[in-house]
Amino acid sequence: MSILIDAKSRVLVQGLTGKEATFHSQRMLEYGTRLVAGVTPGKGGQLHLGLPVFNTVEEAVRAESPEVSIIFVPPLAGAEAIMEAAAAGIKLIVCITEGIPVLDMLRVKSWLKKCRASLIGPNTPGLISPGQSKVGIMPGHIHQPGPVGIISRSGTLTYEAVNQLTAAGLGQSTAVGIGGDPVVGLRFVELLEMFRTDQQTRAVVLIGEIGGQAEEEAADYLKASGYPKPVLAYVAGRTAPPGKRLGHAGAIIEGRQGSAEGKIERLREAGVKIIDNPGRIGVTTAEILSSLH
Amino acid sequence: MSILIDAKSRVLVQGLTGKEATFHSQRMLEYGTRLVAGVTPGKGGQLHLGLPVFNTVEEAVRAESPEVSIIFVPPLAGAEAIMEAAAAGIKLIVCITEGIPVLDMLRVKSWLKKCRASLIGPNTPGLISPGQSKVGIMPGHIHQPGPVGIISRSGTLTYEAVNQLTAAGLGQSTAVGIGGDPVVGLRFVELLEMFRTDQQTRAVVLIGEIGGQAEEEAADYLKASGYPKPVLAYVAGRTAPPGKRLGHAGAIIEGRQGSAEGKIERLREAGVKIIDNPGRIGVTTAEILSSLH
Amino acid sequence: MLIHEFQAKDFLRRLGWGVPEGSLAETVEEVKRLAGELGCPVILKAQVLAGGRGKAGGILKALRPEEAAHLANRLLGSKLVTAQTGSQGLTINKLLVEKAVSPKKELYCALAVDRRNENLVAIVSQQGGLDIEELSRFRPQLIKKIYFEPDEGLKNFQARQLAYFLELTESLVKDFVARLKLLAGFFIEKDLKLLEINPLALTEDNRLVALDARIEFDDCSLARHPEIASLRDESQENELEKRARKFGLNYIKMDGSIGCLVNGAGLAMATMDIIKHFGGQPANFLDIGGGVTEEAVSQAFELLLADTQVVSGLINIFGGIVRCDLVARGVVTAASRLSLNRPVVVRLEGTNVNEGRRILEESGLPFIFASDFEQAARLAVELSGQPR
Amino acid sequence: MLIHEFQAKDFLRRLGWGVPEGSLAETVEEVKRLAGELGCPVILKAQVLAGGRGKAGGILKALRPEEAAHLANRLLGSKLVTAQTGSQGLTINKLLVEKAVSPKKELYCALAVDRRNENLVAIVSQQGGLDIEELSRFRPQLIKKIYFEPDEGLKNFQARQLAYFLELTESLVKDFVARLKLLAGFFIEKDLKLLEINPLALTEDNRLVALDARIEFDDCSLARHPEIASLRDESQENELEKRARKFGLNYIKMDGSIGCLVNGAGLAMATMDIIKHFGGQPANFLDIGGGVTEEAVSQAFELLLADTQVVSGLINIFGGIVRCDLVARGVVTAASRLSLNRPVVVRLEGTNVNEGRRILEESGLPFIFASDFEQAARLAVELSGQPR
Repeated sequence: MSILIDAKSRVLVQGLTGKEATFHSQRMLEYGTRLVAGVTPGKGGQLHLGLPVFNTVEEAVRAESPEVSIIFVPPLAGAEAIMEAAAAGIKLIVCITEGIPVLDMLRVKSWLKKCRASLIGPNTPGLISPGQSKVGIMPGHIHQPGPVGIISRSGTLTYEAVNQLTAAGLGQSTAVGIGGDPVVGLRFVELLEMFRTDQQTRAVVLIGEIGGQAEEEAADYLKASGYPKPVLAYVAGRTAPPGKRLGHAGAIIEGRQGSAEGKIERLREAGVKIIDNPGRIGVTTAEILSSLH
Repeated sequence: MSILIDAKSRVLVQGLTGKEATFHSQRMLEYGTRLVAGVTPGKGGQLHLGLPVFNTVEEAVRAESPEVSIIFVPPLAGAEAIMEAAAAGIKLIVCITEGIPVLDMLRVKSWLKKCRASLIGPNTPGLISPGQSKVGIMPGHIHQPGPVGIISRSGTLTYEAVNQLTAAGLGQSTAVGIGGDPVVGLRFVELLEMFRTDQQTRAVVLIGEIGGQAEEEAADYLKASGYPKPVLAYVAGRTAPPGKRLGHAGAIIEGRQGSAEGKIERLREAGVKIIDNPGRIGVTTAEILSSLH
Repeated sequence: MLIHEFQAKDFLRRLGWGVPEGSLAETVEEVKRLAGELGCPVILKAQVLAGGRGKAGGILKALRPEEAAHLANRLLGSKLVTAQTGSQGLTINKLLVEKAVSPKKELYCALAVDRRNENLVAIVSQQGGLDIEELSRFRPQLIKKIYFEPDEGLKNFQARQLAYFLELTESLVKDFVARLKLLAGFFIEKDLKLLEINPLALTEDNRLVALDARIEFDDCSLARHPEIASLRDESQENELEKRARKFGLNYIKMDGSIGCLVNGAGLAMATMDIIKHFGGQPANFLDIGGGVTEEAVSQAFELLLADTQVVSGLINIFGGIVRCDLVARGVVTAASRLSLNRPVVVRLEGTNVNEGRRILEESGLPFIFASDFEQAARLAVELSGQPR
Repeated sequence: MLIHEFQAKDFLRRLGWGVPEGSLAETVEEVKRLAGELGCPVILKAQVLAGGRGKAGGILKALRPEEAAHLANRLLGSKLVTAQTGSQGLTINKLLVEKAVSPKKELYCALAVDRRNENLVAIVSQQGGLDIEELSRFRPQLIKKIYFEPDEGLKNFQARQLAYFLELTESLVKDFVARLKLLAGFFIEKDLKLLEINPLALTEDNRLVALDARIEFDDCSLARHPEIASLRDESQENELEKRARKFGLNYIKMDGSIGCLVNGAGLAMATMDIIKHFGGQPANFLDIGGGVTEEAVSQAFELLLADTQVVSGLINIFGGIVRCDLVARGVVTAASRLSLNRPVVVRLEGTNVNEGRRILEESGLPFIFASDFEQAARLAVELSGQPR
């Protein structure tokens, strides 16, 4: 098993004929992902990478019944692309696009609620169930199937973590980048819940970051749910510069949350194994898993 | 029993200090309705009709915990008044106001969904559970407690129906005016479902009108639900002038529905007793109820 | 509130839509001059506030300026009776003179409030023109609807879905999307109930041109759009109906002999239904509404009696917000002014009924009192000379 | 993108909000003249793009025009170091000279994106000023928040709830509601992330005056608001950071000795974390991003070496979108231009790793290769002379 995508998942590419989308769609096809169609307004009727291209997601859904869509469009068209996919009945939408304005994302979140669709991203490398399906832009070859679920707010740092795991002899069930933007679709909590019941997954690695509250929410969820599998976490940014502050309002809205120390403390309290040295994500996970026997 | 309101219902009046609201609030108090507070922005802190007045519904809810709100405000303030009540946690909102723009009502309906609040109206005389509570502007004295539930799209025609029932010796469990506007809150179907499980109600009288699809929906519901109680209906407007047409779009949107004949036919097929002569609503209901024994 | 075609086309033009070259004329001379300037053939279009103008002879083609003048002479000042005007018809005061456009294809495009889905809807069809309603019944696959919310507006991708459904060329797709979004923004900003472009011509040179347009505003919203309210053309209203509107009364003239005065639209319809039920014919629909004044009641009763077809009257009031005594006072005032010469049946019930009845009785005028709704209707029908 | 206080106040003024009487000055003479014209006492406010100006001495009161001139002389052209500027501080090029206002009460009012609730939020407090953050922790009952959606906007009733919470007099309630709605409309139309008025003074004569204002726009939305993008004040950016931005690089100067060049913000942070873990000090945060060009990589590497504090370098690339060979070429170009005189540890992984390594090796430049992330960090720390 795996979560969200598997070898049977039928995948649509929005913005297929663009340069970046073309490059990564080729890599996905090479990996074995079941791409079934593309959408580029004005290019309906063409074939691209051997895939039929449609003018609208609605037409693509009618013709090819994709269940998942991966989006490569310019930032200011990102929100509409997500809405179009959701309105057409796609239930899992993966948005690679970086730089979508935050108010657009607030509108997207309301829209997704109405359509009951799930979003991964935006500003995410996507997700991969190794050996089955890759819906994203991560280098496929560093992954291998196995027992570790990964949920990460980062891009390349996820590759680093995966690489370490694979080097330590540990494959992955599914690795999900939830995206680095302030407002994203699925967060740690929803994905932890999916990994909870996934039989292939024996441990979960969280890659967090300073800012926001996703890690704190995850800690609360893990504590409350009596999570049955070991969870490890590395939170990046303990030494990061303070960054520009969001006025006083930031503090009023977010309180004292958001710092790396705060997140680490909350996760530790929730029973999460904290990894201090990001060079030891793989070996630490291997130790934990071998100690289970 | 009764539906929606009973002797214990705590009722707020929005726009309490206005002339019409004052008049009808006095009548409600005389009837025994448990009015607990009023809202008029700028008059917070005053007493009116012996009731505390607040600047916002939020404050009124915090202080007096009303469960129901009845709205008397000008038409262009109507939509906001409904939203304010729903946002403050009021679960049943009765909007007397007539002439709220239809786009405002579309916005209200989305808002109510988010807040999980129910609306009666707008442009309704309100509702009454005789002998218990009157949340509306209908003449209270013509009602008496009894076994007949009434759901009506009209105002004075409802009084006529109630008057006939009372004259025929039949009281009412609850009489609800759903409002005559194109977009209203609760419709026939939701209220029929409430009357279905109400033990006091032994028969339901529907007062319909030409236009819209509320009667057709009711017919479909009754047919599908195997409704356990006798339902009678009078549909007004068989002889009404055709009225100004809403372009071709009306026909495209609504198809051939909306005529009195169509509604009557659909209701008859669903097993509803059709009353042709609006002067005989009371006696026909009495006949049906006595034939049940 | 419906506005004229030329007003609707003005809005469309400002929103970037193509409309036929043309201008408004109020005299035969202007029509002739315009026909010459535009170049024939031209279309003369009667500007009356009702649909069905084409079938009623209100839209005519002229091949030469002289023919245009001739036709204009026939149309201007005459009454056009269409399926939607009622038998009295509406006076043609203005003609829209347009250069004829010969479309390659006639499409349909509309925005409307869909009360059933409680949403806004954008509708297009690959086949516009007069048969659009038949089409919606028998070939619904040629029609596409997209729902959207007023706060969210029509999205680009939704407009694109409609554009591709119309099988427009790629360059027109972009145009259509941009313009339809402007149209939707206008619809929402100005509280429209309907905006219909039918037919929307696709010309030989691949342009979209709105050949006819219908825009209807929400009467309830006019208070917040004074610039829209000022577009009302009172010359297109029936004199009696106009007078009624001024006093907040809802009056519609019909062809029977029993004049009705009722409070509440539902009860007014029920009153007409019961009159027919007993074999009578209502002369009008008249709802005096909830917030009525004594003066308005008085005006309402005068309106009722101003109709010379009325043989008997029926006043049916169930007092609620409206008090029976107020109605009685208004009726007595009007009846005294007019010297009441036809029998009027009165049925009063509800708020202040006794006081109302006393006022009528003490007036000394020949009112006939009924004890209930059914009896009142029976009496009125009998007195109208059309008993069952 | 943060804008200056005077720019924020311009927006507020246009939206109907009261702001202190005042004007912008760039010279001592102007300050003196303005102080005379406005009437002392005046407040001189350093226009630098960072918070914490008051505590850092960037906001000063002058009782006479001569004092204003004296203070202006001290401030203009100097660097202001606040808690938010970093140790280099920001140059004061402009002063806002305002007539002093003595408030009866200091309130707080803000609009912001609340990423946690995925909504917009309007916040008011009866007690504004510097202690607002403490207040939110210890006396949250003095703060009220109302959430609203961008498409729905702030409703009248919501604005009223905030106004009554502030205990404004009835005449001010109406004003505040109208203005807050304009503010919310502006926030949504222009894609703001934050709009903060603190303090919002309630004056003795019962007016609301925005004494300070902070407006931050969403960088991602600037492409659709060119009029906003043009407000950027490049003089307020660190030279290195400005150069980085021009090439799409995300660079932040820090105080350590190990220069880092990494792809991806998360990996860049992890690289800094691991350097600290082994006892080193990073000299910067530098994320070259995903869509980087060879020229940008080259610029990035020059940037890194331009920092004289840098003792050793660490290039950590996990190729994905970014190809290792492209990075290698960019680095070699820059290193050749600059005559590389400090040790640089290189760790490459992912897309085109072999080609990248070959390019670096064949360059003949003294790169030190590491086989993994941890080893790379250890080496860089050792070479920086700060081993654990």
